Amino acid sequence: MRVVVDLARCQGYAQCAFLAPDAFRMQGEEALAFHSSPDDAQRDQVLRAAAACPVQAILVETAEPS
Amino acid sequence: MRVVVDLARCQGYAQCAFLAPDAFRMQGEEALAFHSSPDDAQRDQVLRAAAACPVQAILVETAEPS
Amino acid sequence: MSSEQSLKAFRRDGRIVIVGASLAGLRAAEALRDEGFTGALTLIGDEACEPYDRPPLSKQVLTGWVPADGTALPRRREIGAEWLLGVAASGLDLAGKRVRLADGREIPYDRLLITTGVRARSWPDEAEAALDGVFVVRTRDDSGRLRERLDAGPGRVLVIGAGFAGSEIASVCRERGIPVTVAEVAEAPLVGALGSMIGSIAADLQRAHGVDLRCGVRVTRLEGDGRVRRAHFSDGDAIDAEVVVVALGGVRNTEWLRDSGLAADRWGVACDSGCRAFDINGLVTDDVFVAGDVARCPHPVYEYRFLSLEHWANAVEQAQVAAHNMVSPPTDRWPHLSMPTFWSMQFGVNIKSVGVPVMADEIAVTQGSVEERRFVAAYGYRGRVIAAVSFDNAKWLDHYRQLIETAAPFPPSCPTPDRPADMKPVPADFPDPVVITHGATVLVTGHEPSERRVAFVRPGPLKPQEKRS
Amino acid sequence: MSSEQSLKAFRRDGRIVIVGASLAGLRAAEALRDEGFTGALTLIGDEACEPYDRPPLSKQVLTGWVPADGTALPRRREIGAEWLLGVAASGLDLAGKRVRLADGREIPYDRLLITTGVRARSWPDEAEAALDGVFVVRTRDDSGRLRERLDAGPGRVLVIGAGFAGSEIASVCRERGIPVTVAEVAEAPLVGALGSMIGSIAADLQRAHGVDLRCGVRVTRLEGDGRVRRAHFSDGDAIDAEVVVVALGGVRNTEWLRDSGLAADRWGVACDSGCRAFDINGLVTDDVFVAGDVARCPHPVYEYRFLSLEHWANAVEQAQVAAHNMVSPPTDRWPHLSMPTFWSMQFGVNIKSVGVPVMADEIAVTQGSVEERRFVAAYGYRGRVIAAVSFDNAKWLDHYRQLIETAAPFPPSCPTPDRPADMKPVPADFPDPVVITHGATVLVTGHEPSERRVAFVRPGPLKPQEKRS
Repeated sequence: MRVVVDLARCQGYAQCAFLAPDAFRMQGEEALAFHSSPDDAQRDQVLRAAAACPVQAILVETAEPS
Repeated sequence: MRVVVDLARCQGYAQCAFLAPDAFRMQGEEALAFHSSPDDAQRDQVLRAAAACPVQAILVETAEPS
Repeated sequence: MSSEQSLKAFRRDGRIVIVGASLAGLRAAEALRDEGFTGALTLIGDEACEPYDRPPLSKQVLTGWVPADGTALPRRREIGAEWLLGVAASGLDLAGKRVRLADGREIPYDRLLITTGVRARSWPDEAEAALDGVFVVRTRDDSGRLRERLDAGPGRVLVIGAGFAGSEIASVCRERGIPVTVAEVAEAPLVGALGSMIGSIAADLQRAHGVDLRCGVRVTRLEGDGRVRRAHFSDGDAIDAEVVVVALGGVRNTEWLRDSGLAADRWGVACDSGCRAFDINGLVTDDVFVAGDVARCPHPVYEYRFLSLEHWANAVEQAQVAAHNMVSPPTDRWPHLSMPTFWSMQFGVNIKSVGVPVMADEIAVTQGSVEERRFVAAYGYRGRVIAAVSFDNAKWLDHYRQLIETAAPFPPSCPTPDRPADMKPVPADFPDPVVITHGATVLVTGHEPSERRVAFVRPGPLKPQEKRS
Repeated sequence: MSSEQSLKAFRRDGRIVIVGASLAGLRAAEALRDEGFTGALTLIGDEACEPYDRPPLSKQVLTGWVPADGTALPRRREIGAEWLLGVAASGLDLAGKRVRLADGREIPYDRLLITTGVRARSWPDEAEAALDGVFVVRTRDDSGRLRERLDAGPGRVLVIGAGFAGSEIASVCRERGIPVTVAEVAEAPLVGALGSMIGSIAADLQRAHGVDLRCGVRVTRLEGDGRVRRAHFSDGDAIDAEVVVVALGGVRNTEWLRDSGLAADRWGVACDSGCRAFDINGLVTDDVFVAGDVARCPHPVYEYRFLSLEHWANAVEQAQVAAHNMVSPPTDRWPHLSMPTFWSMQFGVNIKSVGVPVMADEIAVTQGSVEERRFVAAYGYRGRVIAAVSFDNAKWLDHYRQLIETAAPFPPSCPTPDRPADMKPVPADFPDPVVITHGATVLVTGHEPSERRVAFVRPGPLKPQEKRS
């Protein structure tokens, strides 16, 4: 699966890092690092993290494009 | 009659000042001063001056516009 | 209807309105007819008289040679236009394609050309500005009234501002034997347009002709009893003067466009090089064109910066380009690329420039002799020639125009044997352009790309003499 | 056909070609389909792989967390496009409406979008650049190869250039325990983007994390025997290094447009705020659009100056605006007005900026504490807030964005109780932008307005490190 975060929009609320810690990590005080291609096993966690982002900065694609 | 000179184009050749001295005067070394509404009696002189200008910088209108 | 057919119909039966009936407006109207436009043509002007030439107003008219009402512009051809004179445009409805007039009328158009130019900046204290004997010089009525006062032989004239207009008026006073004081807030005359080095030459020139030149001072107060009598300076000094000429530069006539949605502000109306106006959001419009002093146009030679030029030749040429593009298909648009050219006659010297000196970082005398006041100086910007100015040496400017247009290295070599002793470049040293970037201009509203738009911030009034000379 | 009908037909059956298959190109393609465009859509990209995200290449990929081939961009929707990948565009025929490819094919279009972005500036000495162990980081292949070398635990890495990319790569090295030297020709890291004050804070940050930071020096020579071994500096010093990362900024991919007649040069492709490209004469075109890193777009908040932005969020938003305008009537054009926003993670600190710092004349710390490296600084330009930067304090940037968009006075007051001890503004002090205005660009040909046109001057090559870091 594929993930990208609009870090211009990200405010460092860290909801994603709590909900899907294998795909989203805080670095230092407020910087977010994300995995661009997390394992499909994390699908539900990642989708939950994307839905929970207060500024909707996370875009996820679960299916490969045609 | 009406006269205007494009002084951006004028190079100070002074032909007009020789041919129609009542309508065109040199000021200092190379600056041209012109009369915007010379007397109709000078018509021929002014037209000759306009025709003689090497850079065609003189525009003359002899008839009043409608 | 295809776009080809609709252009054809527009050229035959369309309505073109030109707001601004001076040099650029008239020349555009003539060019539209040259181009074959046979539709309805309307010219709107706030002055009651037909278009006239302005440069003589600060020269030949004041010397008394040419009457103030004798500078009407010759016509290049019949234009068959409807003239709405003596009434100002007061607003523009871009969506409804109508110009609103001050008398309430609304004039519909298919395509619009804006040529409203500039007016004189008036003295900021209204009561002092209203004193009898205080003048600006922009219209033929201004010039005619001032000339009458000069005819009467005043004891002293005070000129406030030593830009080109102020310097020319001071020159006329000296030519007529009238004592004149010139007050300039900058360090020298012409310094805002031509930089420090030329400014100091211009200062010497004025003093050599008997001008009481006072630089680095502001006029703090005009004193009078109905008529102006006395002027006070920021250095504590004061002088008696019967006539005061306020020559503080021009103000672009864009107020009537304030709420129109065009990119129109105190620096003019922005347009692309095809003279199509930008709207306030930076989008190029299709049916609104601009030309002359009021236009701000990007110039490829100057890094596509938007240039506002108050130059006679620029108005003529931009009008021609705008007119062509108004009635031509998109594939046949012309760019307005003329090299800025300016001239001034003062104190017997012909000063002429080509290019954009104010962008320069360096200047070097490249021909002739400064002492003899017969020379050419070139302006450089990051190692390239970008402008030149001549004192009684105008015939060489075309050479420098070519250097500019071919991005020649600065300093250029001297093309003649009259090589000056010292050609070393010095800093161009232009004063801080206070007015040009003064205050807030726009603010952005909306969040999504579909709704984000720009609105103007209404700036506060200018402070006295806070301007470029 | 009326223009309405022809737009409808274009939306249904037209051909749109997008040159540049990275972030901006992909997002534009998706937006075109969102807008209802059902015609033929072609994406041309010089890399063989589908669009991927670049910011992780200098961060998560180098740390080893994310594989280099694992940053493909998620799709927002199906786009039903023809992909021409692994082949570069080599030319553009504006009149014939065709894109030429390097393999000789010609791709016709009705409307074109240019999103060719930037590439890494390579080390100027070709033989040295070819040494094994010398890297740039722009593509996923670059990043993957560098990561392998870092995995091997080199004795020392030399990073040339301390802009954002160079600083981030140095940060990764320290995070991985690898000794790293950073050489920067300017006085401090980030100084070209954020000015002297922030630069000196960034320098402290690097040194506190064990970086051997050398400022004010150039790398004069890379020495090696097939593999790079040693680097020599302009101050006479030299170091051993097994890996050299050249981080000298980006070069806009406009060479393929050189003879196309568009206003495309080393600073990008100029466009109006509706993303319509300017031609070389300054005329806005109707069928060619630009978005992303390669676009230069006038921003009303910044005096309609043309801004080139290499920002992720700018690419996304500009792509959306361009796509909308490509398939919408002239009366429904959107302006691209987004406020520039940039971020960088380095040495554990989240650096984020809003606005255009490089235009500033002053800077003042307005919130927090520089010593604790948790603060906001505002940038001023002639008395107005025009930008802000935060170190670990990003949540306040939206507040500063509003200050910028409403042209608030500078220095702004502190919105929180954590007011810094000293808020006094200091000069912004950006280094001279050497490259930005380097050399000749255009020359003018022709005399009459009908024939006057602009042509590009082919500039000489850049000298080593003559660039903004």
